[in-house]
Amino acid sequence: MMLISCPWCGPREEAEFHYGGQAHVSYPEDPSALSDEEWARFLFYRDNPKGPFAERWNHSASCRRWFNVIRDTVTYEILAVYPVGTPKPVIA
Amino acid sequence: MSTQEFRTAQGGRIDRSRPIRFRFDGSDYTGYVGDTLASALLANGVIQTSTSIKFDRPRGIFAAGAEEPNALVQVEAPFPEPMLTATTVELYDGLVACGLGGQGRLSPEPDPARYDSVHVHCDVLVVGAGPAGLAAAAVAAETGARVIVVDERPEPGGSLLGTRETSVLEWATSVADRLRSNPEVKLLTRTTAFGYYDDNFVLAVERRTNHLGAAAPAHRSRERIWRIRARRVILATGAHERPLAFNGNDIPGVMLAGAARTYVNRYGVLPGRRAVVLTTNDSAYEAVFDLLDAGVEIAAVADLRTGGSPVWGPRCAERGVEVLAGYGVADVTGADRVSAVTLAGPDGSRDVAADLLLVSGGWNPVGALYSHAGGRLRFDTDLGSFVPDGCRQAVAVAGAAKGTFGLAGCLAEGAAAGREAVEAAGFTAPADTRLPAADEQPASPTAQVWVLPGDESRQYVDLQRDVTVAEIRRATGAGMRSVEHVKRYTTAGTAHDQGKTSGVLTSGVVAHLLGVDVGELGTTTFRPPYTPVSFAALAGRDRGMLYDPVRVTALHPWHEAAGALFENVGQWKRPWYYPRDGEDMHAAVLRECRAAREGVAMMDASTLGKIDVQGPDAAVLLDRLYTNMMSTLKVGSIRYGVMCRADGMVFDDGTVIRLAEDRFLVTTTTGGAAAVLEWMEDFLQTEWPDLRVHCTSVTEQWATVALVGPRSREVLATLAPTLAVDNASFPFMTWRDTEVAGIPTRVCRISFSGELAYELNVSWWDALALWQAVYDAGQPFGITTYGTETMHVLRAEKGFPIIGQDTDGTVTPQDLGMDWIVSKKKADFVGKRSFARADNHRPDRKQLVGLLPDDGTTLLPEGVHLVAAETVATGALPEPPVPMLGHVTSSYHSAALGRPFALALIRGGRGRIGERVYAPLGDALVPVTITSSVLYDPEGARRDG
Amino acid sequence: MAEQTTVRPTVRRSPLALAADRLADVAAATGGAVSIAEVPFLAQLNLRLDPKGPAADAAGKELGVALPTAAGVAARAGELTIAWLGPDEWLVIGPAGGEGDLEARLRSALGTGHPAVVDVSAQRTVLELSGPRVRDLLAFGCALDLHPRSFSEGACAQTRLAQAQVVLIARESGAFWVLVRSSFASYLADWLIDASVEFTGPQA
Amino acid sequence: MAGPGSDLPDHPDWLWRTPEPKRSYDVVIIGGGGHGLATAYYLAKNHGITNVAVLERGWLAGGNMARNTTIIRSNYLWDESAGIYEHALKLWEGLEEQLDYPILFSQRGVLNLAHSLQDVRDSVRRVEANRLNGVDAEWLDPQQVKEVCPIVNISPDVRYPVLGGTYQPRAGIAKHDYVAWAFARAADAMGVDLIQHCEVTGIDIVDGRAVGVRTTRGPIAAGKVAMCAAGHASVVAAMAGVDLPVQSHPLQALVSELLEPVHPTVVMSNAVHVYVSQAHKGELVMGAGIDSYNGYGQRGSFHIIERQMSAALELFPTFARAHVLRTWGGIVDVTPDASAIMGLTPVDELYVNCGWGTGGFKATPGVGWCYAHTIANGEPHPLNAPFSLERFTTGALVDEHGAAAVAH
Repeated sequence: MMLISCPWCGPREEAEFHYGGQAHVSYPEDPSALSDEEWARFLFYRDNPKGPFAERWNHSASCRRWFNVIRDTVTYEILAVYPVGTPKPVIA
Repeated sequence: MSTQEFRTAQGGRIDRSRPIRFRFDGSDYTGYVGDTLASALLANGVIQTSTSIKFDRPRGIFAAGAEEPNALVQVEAPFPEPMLTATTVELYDGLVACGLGGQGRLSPEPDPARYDSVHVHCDVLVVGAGPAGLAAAAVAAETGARVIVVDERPEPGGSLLGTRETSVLEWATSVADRLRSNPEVKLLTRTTAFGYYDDNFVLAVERRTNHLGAAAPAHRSRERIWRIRARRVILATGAHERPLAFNGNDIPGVMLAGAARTYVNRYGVLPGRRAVVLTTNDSAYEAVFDLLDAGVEIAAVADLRTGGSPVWGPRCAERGVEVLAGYGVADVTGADRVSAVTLAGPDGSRDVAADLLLVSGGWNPVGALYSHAGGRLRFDTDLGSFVPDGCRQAVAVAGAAKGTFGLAGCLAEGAAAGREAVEAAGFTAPADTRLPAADEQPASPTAQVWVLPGDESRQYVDLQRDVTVAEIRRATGAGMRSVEHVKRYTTAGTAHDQGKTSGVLTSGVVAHLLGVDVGELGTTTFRPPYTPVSFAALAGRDRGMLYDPVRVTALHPWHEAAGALFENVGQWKRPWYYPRDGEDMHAAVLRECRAAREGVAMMDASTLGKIDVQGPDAAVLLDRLYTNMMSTLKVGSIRYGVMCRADGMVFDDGTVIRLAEDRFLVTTTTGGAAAVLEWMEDFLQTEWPDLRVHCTSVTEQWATVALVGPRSREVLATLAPTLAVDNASFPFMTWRDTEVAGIPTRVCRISFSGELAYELNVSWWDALALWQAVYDAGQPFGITTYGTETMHVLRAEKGFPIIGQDTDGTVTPQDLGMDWIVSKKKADFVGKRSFARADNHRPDRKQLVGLLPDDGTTLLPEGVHLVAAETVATGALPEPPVPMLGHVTSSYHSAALGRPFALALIRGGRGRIGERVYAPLGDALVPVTITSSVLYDPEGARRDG
Repeated sequence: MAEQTTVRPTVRRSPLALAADRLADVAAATGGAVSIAEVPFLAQLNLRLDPKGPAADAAGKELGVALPTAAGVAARAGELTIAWLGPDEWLVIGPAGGEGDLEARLRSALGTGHPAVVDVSAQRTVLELSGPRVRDLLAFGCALDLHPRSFSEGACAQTRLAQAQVVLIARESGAFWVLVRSSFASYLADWLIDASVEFTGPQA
Repeated sequence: MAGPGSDLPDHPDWLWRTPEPKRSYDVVIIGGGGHGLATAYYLAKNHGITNVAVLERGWLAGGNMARNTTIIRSNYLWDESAGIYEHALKLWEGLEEQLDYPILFSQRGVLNLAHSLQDVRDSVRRVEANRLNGVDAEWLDPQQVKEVCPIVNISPDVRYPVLGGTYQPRAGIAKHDYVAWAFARAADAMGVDLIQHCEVTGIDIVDGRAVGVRTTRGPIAAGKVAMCAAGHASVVAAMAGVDLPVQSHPLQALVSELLEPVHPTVVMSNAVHVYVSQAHKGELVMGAGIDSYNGYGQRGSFHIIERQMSAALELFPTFARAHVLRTWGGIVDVTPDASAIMGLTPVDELYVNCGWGTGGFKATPGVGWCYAHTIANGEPHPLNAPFSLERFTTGALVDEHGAAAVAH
């Protein structure tokens, strides 16, 4: 049971959150301009790194805010938490 | 009733004034409060508790704690519990148990006990209340920090309990008392920390009533899971003594030296009368002297170190104990119990008569929790064991768990760890720490030995799995090079004790046989739980009706009183149908349908999800999420809408009510409410933060009563005198705020049945009053309540799909024949792009159609598949695989059609209307004709009444 | 329509009306260790607005206390409690029957800046828990640190209690308000009653 | 008499060599799990290709093969899935003889329970599809469920009563290590080099063609490179610049102490998220739902296990005082449509097999058979043709979760 620091509510148990997968994947400006391949990439292809991963979480059991987290997918250590719309912090 | 002939005259921490009667393997015995089953058996001269799983060899009590590999027992009374270690089962009156060689037995009777779990937070968690743990806790507790101490034993003291360190024990007792009286401290005994998870989340199980036997109070949970979130953790989990592999090392009477010491000192029990001791280190000598003083004859000490023990050698001489330096055990004689030991060394070999053989092959720090936490272990060649070597979590290790075996060292290390932890947690540690004086023996180095010379087929490595050195040699001979492979090849370390005593020995033997360094080889992985935890404890309170929340509407009590049968829809309980006396479901549903089509009927529709969407850009948001246009909806009007996921597949549907220019009320499916709201928030927060919109769930603010049928207008009119109900004033797909039966109500003219119908929305609090009023007012019209089954039939007759029943995540709006709801005007909406993918243009996509069984009587089972006429041209099914056209998604008897009908997803279905296909039912092929999905009132003449 | 709502206790039924007796029995059964009672029909408004915008100040003036901007704070103003639910979301709780008037007042006070006011009075019901063991009772199902050091009077949180989503508010004299969705209320009541059994006999 | 478990057949006295890697092989298989070993075996057996190396970063079959709950069944919904899983099941039925190894394949049947009316619809749909696809399957009512597994609680008075279940009599379990080792021994005997503790650090590509790999034990040239890395599929494919639509998640399982036989079959329930069998020695082997987040940690979160125990006791009250002896986690690679990916990649002579999620073990022989064919012929076997990468572009998915087809 990870302890995830909601930027608004503070540290809460993982069970209060919903996972949202890779962060920084935005809905295309004009989907109709995309080729099938490009659209397929948006729909189905996400990074799956072994190590630090920028991902989305939603504090569904509390403030319902979506936010971003950089988490190590091996140690599950949370390296950074940052609001949606802000750039991905650089992890040393 | 046997007497306790192996009980010492005095001493031990048992209460000799409180005898206990118990039964083991059919014989009655007595013991004392404070005994374990194992100590009480030993007191009665019983050392063999079972026979081994594979070779059926006698096996005896080998250890004195949780690491016991042999003495597995089945508790029979007061309630059956499989596979416990006799060394950890506290004795209580009426205990009935038997030895266990192989499999435990579960009770067919339901377990009457309660179980629970509790969340707890602390600044410092100390695992283990031995000298190191107590020293740490004492320091931490003084600072006002919130401290939790857990220990698996019934009383604090840890390894001290098995010693004669009376002064330190007194200190331990006083520390424990101070901890107990400190409101910010929890001292939990009988509590095993069994798992160490991310972010210092430690799970512990407390055994709260077991030791009370039949006297356990019913209101108290039998076992409790403590979910501990600690800022800092100190592991003072001690060490387990390690056995050695030698001939006959599995015969009852062979026992860990430290265990024998514990039996004598803690329980006042002599594990034997005449003992031989085999050791690689100094610790066994402590046992020698404790046993001597208790009256056990020490026949000889075989010290595998050629130089023996400089410290202890002379002392033994003083007491006339013979020490054979450089000697080992060549063999052990005895069938059910050790009778003699053959010692071999530089000056040859000799047989020594004995009924007890004490063994110490060194000590293994207990590294399980540390490993769970992600900590690394390294092999310390001086200690000859694996020790902690770094962990990313906020944890420290102290005492024997760190490889510090001297008492003074443990105390100092514990205190230092406690100080460090509270300081790190932001408290100020006391200037000085008073620790008891402990005279520490200068220990001479341990000899690193795993296997003694002999017959490998009689040298046991894992007693519980009957794994010998010979079997391990067979594994390495077969090509196995990793410990994990050897473990799986031999099953060593996979038994109930998960290799607590055998694990490191196995690695040592493998290293020995392969001629590699044991440090390089490593051990197998430690996994939670540290000791076995009962299923029931983990399930806790989430059992029976509390397994998952039951969600009910405000009208639920009324439905129950009306004798409704209920359907689980997600977590909701919804009325399924309302059988009258003697009615089966078929009859009840036909009656309910008829009422809705011919008279008037009512249903509780409160479970539909409802979301209040307001803000200047509300319409823009809805335009982007729904496939159809919502911005053109007029205030006062209602529109049906469908949402797709980005992949173009239908995700949810419902109605959209425009309350004001900048305010909508969106309804979702019963199951989709939470997902749709989270989805809206997702887009608003992450994609379109510029949109000025707020979404709020009002699912339980509003209760909804569907009033359906040609006579519903009359019923409404009687209840809402001020409301103009004629079709012109109150047209289809519009809403009005009014009072119904004096209750503020939002009346929507929506129909999910094709009939004239209204949805009456009131405050959840007013639901019952409204429902009762409608029910009463409807009596003259024969108003009938109906449930989900009838609702499904009515909508199916009209070809309205149920998302999740007629769709399965692979269906587009076009597949449902809803091209009309897919806006051509909008530049984009979620899912639009996917419609252009190649697969969405296949002519043979599955499309929703109607089906009519040709015989007019057969009800097709939902889920049955359809095959084309040419496929069964021979009149029978061909050999599989049989090409399938699609399957039946919904199927009902229709009162209105006077026959059964179905909806189905069929390849190129709309192009096949009129075609005859076949449904294989058992051995029969039922001919059915494909029709439009709208079978009732296709021209929609009835919705205005 | 919410604007016109008036209290009609004779016909209204709160979500836990039928559980009232069973909840009341808990105090006796536990020798006063915990008491549980529903506080029905309280006015509840969900407020969404920009905490930095003019609407926030206007709301503060109208309610008689500034909207709490710190997480986990429930402000009090006379009979009103304003609980922080999120960075731009509050729950205003007032006396029974006041929701219509309160919503009207707020709507007129807030003006532009697209604030959202939604009457959610019936969305959740309120349970009041009190007694010396109330924190222990909650700890059976709530993962938050409820120690007085970290959760004292005036603290609030949206979280999970057992398997229900709740709003938890620490009230005066060690009491708690637990706000639970109406459809989950009877589940939570059953859970609380079951959990309180631990306190019905001699304690270990 | 000797205790239970003593009747488990011993492993043979000889299993496999520990060879040094050669400079070059016709085929290099990345990943020495069940799929990699079975592929090597069928390459040698069916296609006479024996100059093959299986490269394993750890110890053979130490990943999901050593961590799964060994359930074998073929009752999948869609034709494509039923095709390959049923082919696998037919191979399972002859595997013990074929490999001359006691893999303890026990066709004790698998029950998939239904707890809601929609579960029932989906179950019947699957059973009917199975029958037409030649997969043995039946729909059982609650009483029949109890006849197959007497300890299942079919009382209507529980939170989610059992409304029935689907039953595949030919399904069952096998002993995972035995299976992997049987393939390994047979492949080794035919000349395949099984190289352990050899981690691939790069894939060499020349003119769009895979020509070899770099490893912690030096470079190895290869005529063909076949990826078989399950949970690490993305990591390995990335070395070749190939992106895969898979996400790696933790999947947890646990085992109890040895218990007297109480559970004669395999019971799975999606609605309450648990699956249970009683293994040969008497231990209960159980799995739960997948942890929601991406993870390579081979461990998950404990509340998943607690939930699983609640579910288990709902179905099997008699388990109350059984004990959890050990928990562990695997890494499952999951695709958007919960179906596998097997076939060619944008890189010539680089092949991909991944995305088996929770279904990898039961597919092992089928994967080996079809993947070997794909590698040997440079084109997919008809059975794995539908599981191409292209489907994600065309939209022709094989959506196994959509229709509530049972996972695991």
